[in-house]
Amino acid sequence: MGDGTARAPGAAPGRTPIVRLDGAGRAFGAVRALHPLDFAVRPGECVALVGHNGAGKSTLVNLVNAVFAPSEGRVVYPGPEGGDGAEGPTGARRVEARRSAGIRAVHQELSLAPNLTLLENLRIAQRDLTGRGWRKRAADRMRGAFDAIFPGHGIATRAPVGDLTLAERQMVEIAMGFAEGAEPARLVILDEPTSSLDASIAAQLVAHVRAFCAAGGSVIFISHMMAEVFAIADRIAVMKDGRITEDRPARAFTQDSLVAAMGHVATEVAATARVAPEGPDILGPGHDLSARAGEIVGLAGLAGHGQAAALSRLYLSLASDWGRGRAPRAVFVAGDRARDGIFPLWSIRRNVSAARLGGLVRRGTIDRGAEAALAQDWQARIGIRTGDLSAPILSLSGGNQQKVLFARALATEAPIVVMDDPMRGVDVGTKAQVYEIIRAEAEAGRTFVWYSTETDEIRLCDRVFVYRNGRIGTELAGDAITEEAIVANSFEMAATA
Amino acid sequence: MTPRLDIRILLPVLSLAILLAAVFWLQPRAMSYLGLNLLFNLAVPVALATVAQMIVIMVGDIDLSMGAFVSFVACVTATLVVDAPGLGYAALAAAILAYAALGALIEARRLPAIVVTLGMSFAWGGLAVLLLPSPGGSAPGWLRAVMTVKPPLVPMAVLASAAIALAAHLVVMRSSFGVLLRGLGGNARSLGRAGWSPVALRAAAYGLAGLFAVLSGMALVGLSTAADANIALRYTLLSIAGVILGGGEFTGGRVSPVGAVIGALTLTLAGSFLSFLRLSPDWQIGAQGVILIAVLAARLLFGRRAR
Amino acid sequence: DTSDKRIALSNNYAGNSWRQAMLESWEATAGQAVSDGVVAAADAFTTAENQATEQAAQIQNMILQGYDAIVLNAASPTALNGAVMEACDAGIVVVSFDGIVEEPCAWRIAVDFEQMGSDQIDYLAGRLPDGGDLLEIRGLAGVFVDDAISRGIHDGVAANPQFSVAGSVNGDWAQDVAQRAVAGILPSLPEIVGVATQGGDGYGAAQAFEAAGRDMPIIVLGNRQDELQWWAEQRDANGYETMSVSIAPGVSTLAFWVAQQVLDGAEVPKDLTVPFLRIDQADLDQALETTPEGGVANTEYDLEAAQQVISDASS
Amino acid sequence: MSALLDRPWIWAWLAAFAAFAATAAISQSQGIAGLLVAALTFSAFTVLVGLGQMFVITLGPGNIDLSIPATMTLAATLSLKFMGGAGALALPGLAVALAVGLGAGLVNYALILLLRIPPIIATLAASFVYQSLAIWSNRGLRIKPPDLLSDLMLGRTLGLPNVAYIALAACLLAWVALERARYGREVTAIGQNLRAARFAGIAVERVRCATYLLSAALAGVTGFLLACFAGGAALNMGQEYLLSSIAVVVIGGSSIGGGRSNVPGVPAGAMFLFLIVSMLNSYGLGAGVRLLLTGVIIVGIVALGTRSRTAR
Ligand SMILES: Nc1ncnc2c1ncn2[C@@H]1O[C@H](COP(=O)(O)OP(=O)(O)OP(=O)(O)O)[C@@H](O)[C@H]1O
Ligand SMILES: Nc1ncnc2c1ncn2[C@@H]1O[C@H](COP(=O)(O)OP(=O)(O)OP(=O)(O)O)[C@@H](O)[C@H]1O
Ligand SMILES: [Mg+2]
Ligand SMILES: [Mg+2]
Repeated sequence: MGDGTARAPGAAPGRTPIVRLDGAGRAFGAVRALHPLDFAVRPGECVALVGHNGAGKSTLVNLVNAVFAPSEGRVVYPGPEGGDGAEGPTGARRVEARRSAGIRAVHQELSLAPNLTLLENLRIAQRDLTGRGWRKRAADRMRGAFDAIFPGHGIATRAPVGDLTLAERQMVEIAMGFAEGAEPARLVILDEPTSSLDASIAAQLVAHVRAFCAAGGSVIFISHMMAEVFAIADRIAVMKDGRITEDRPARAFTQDSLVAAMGHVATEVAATARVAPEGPDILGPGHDLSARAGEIVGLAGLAGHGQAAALSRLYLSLASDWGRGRAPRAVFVAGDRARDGIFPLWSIRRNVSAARLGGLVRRGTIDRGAEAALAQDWQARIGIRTGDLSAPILSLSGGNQQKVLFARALATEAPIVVMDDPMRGVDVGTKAQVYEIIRAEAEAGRTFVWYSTETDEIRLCDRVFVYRNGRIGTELAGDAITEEAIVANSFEMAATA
Repeated sequence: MTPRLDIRILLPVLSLAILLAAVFWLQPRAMSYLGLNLLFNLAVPVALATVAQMIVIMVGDIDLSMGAFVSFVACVTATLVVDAPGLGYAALAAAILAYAALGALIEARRLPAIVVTLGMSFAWGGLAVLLLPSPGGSAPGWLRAVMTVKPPLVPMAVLASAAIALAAHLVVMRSSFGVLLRGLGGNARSLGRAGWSPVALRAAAYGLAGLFAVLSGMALVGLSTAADANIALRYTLLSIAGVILGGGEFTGGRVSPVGAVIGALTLTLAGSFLSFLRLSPDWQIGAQGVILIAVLAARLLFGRRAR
Repeated sequence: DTSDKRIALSNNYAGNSWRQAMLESWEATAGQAVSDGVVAAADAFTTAENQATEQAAQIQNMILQGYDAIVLNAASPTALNGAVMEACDAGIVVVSFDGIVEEPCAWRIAVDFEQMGSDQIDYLAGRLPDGGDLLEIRGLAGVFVDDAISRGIHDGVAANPQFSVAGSVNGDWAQDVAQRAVAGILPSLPEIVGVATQGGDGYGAAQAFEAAGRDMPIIVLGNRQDELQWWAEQRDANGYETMSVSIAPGVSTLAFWVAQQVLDGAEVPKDLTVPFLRIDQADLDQALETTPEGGVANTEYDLEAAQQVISDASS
Repeated sequence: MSALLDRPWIWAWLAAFAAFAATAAISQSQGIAGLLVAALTFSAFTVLVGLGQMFVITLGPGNIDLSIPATMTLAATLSLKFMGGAGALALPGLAVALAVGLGAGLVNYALILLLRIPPIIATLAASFVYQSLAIWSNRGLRIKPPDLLSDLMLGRTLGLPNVAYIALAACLLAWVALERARYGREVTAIGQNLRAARFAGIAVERVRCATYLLSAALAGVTGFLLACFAGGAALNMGQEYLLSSIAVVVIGGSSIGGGRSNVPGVPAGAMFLFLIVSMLNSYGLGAGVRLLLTGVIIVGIVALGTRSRTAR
């Protein structure tokens, strides 16, 4: 049991922690999400949590954030004056203690109320926004946060948050996390905050976090992006199978040693050059996009410049709401899982087979043996971490849910795979696996249309369309696909130059 | 205001205006102080019930007991409130508390509200029959006076509708408390994470709905001067239709109080419009359906996308 | 002279055969009166569901439309008082029938529903001197007519202590609802000798008794053609005897003439009573002949018959 | 046992049995069989429309078919008028009822799809039109069904009512459709997440269309059967099926929010609704108390039967 115990962290050992886990662990029924462990965060620390999908990162921060109670051990919030601290046994008191300790969270699964405006969402997070003129106070706080973190990205304060793009919603949540309030933010938890942000905005966030920590604030940062981890963290905790296996200052790791510590083999992305396939466009007329059989086509550009819309247009034109042809022409891999992908009441198995029902029908009913075999096959191929495919899909960690969506699409025979930033929240090791699968499928003649916010992924493509203001600005192919070219073409200036 | 918010409220306003124009054209006599009052005074209780239904829909539920509850309140108002005012008002307060308790029960046990309210519609109906096995009772004097007051210039019905819309708008859309209630419909989990008690909030929402429904029943008695156990059964569907006509949606806490009141007025007016058309009795019922469809289909003109 | 007067019919429900027969009687009589130039218009209006609130709105619209008289079959005797008062204030003649209103300014053409109930028991007492257990089928809970007939039935039973009501169900005046309710309660009931009903539900009760394999009691019927048909079949097969009673849908025509007479300046008492339409064993064949297939036994009034009713009431 | 208690429909069955036992306790011994037969007979009609409603409700929040009563009335009126009591036209008469149902379903769905009207309101509005059509076509006159059909509907086979066999067959078919067939998977997927269903390649509109057609067709056929059973069509014959078709689905443990339904709960809910009224009638309670208790018991069952499941 004691093997997960944290060593004294490198930074500021003398100061009182903002939060301390004393042998705290968490189990969901028979599933052990987090083994009992000790962990603490002190003022001014910027801790990164890394680990494979399902390692327990979200569970750990959910304990810190009082979303649920530990199954054993204690979560303590020692007061700012270094008092003995409070531990709330009941839900409301736990949350209250967490809140008065100045702990805020930006969740992996976005937690805004889509029908409310940005200010109204802030009102829910900050209890002191009541009485006369609360809207004005809320507006001041939000504007302050936006100016500090994402200068130049003012977002409409009157529109319901649901009308914003995924990236904008993520920015709103981040801004809310750092916004001024009755209890100032002392520790902000960022659970994969950059997963839907493009590079430039992610860079703004990284800069802000560094400034925040330098001024004495603390951050727990979860990401599968190694570059960001090294850019932000001064301390890195590595998690594996519900335990913290290493917890050391960031400078003690190199990129390779960190990946190795997470239990992955470091793979060189895009090591081997591919021969781009030749042939006619198979998407048909009526699209700005074109793709050849066996080609991997990338959609790039700043987030929210029309890529997602172009993707769903493309997909919906290839798939009908009416027809039930023998085999669908295209399948879709959703990035916004909860909105576009998951069937929340279903088991993992049923979620995997959902796009292939036609192929599973024998004599009018679904062949459940074949279905189970299909799911098992893909569990093995793509590494879905679960002991029981009959378990509800929501019992999986975020990254593993994403793998299910991948399996769902690849399990069909559709010649075109449309992917909407599908690696959101997928861990490094799995990414490498999925890249392999994509390449192999492409070699076998499948076409991939792939929108991504990661430049690394775009570089895997044979051809790239860079979007700007809802339209294709530039088309890049072969060796011309470089980080510099994509970034440069993403901005208006480059286009006119 | 963003364009989207504008459309949400613009559409109900336009439907009402067009219908009103059609009514005036068919029946110029309606274009007077007396005429407007006759057209709209029965819309006042409907508007109150619609606001109550809107609050329930706003937190993600549907209330199938609205009509039965308003009937029950009408029975209490026409009997107990007249005969034993102390007991009567206590009963009305208890009814509001019962609504709040239902809300708490629904949240705490995660019950489907539609079934609970379906069951409660029988219960309220039973209580109403027990109170008034046969129609009767009378309106409290002050209530009758309030509902038949003749203010200068603008008829009571129009003033009352405006007041209801304004009050509901302030409570639901502007106050910081209303934000919490709408948040409950939008994302109950994030409220829980922020330390709010969903049970208390749902109880509050239902209590507020109960308050408006009680006002509806009282207003109805003030107009009709008496009650019976079936007097307002139609309010259930009427209030749901009113919320939707007013731009509300069944899920996600997207509603508009002003729209809901306008929706209630539109529905009432649609009935008058049909009367003035003088259709054959065979088709009078069907025409109500057609006009409901026509008004809702107008939303297409505004190019609302499917979800 | 009423040739420039306009009369409206406000009807609160159209969903059963009785109401349809009522509307047809109205159409026939009032339509004739219009083409004869007796009145200028006689429009019928009906609302979708049996709801006082909707009907109140309908009456208010009629006020706006400037009708001279409103003939009214009311959803509730009290809930329309507000609207009726407004109509009277606007100088409109209001005549209510069948479902009458309490508001004193209106005329009432009433049926003595209580007597309709007690007459059933009197009939049963004549047929069954030894008494026994009865089943009561009521209408829609909370409605005035249901309460009145039921009160009459229970008064009748009180006056004839050899009878007792062993069970009571609500049939909502719909025969499938009645059939369902009776089938559900029958297993728990002792031998039933008679069934007191409110109309529209006798045939359903008979079906339920038949399905349960119980002895057929004396079921008081409600003038529907299918009830009369069944009765005739039973009579021919095994000499079954009973009676049938209900209010005639044609009373709407009486109300029409009363409104016309009031508009004409005639002195008409505010409260008129019409006899209900009763069919006994002897009248069965004749009633069957005059009742349309699938309809309701009916009597319609012409002007003389209406004037007769008025002068009877005045004296 | 605990696995059985986890079934969402078990509470409806327990409640139905309890109501049956309570009524049987004060019945004569030969009446108990009669009660059972009556319960099977009358719940059969509720089951038929309830199954259609169940599939509609499975489609997700806001999907409820309020046109069932009017469709029943219209189909029954037109088909009985068509047959005019002639036994030879029995099958064509059934076809007429089915066609009327399908027509109503198509109209309902067209309103939902083309005019984007929320289903609850669309089916409500359409039902007024159907009601008018029924009034216009026959002015409430009651036409007798052919003797052949009424004998069939009233008859029994092996001691149990024929209509109960029809309902049982419908339940079995519905169970296969929901639990084993592709259609059931697609309906439940749509009910959980419509967008995800589209993106998973499910022919969403085709399934929704089929579901509204199914519900209306079942309503049409049920109207036909009920009219044959009751000796004619009446304008108000469908009225009580408005609430009861919804009630049996949700009392039976299906989720009103869609995506999670079960077939065994529907007959249980239907039996319960019949038996609870019988029980309260048999105990001699007045209409007020009876309504009150019915309501309290329904809320009680739901409170007992709804467990907070894995995730909301
Ligand atoms: N509600 C739940 N019920 C059952 N098991 C759960 C639940 N939530 C999490 N788990 C399990 O706990 C483990 C840890 O999950 P967690 O979400 O903490 O992973 P993570 O490290 O955040 O992964 P990712 O990088 O994919 O977000 C996983 O095996 C997951 O399946
Ligand atoms: N194809 C299959 N092969 C082996 N076992 C199965 C298969 N399908 C279902 N089972 C098992 O049968 C049991 C009963 O299944 P049930 O009918 O309740 O749902 P299900 O169809 O399995 O749904 P799910 O796939 O969501 O678990 C479960 O334990 C399930 O794991
Ligand atoms: Mg996670
Ligand atoms: Mg990303």
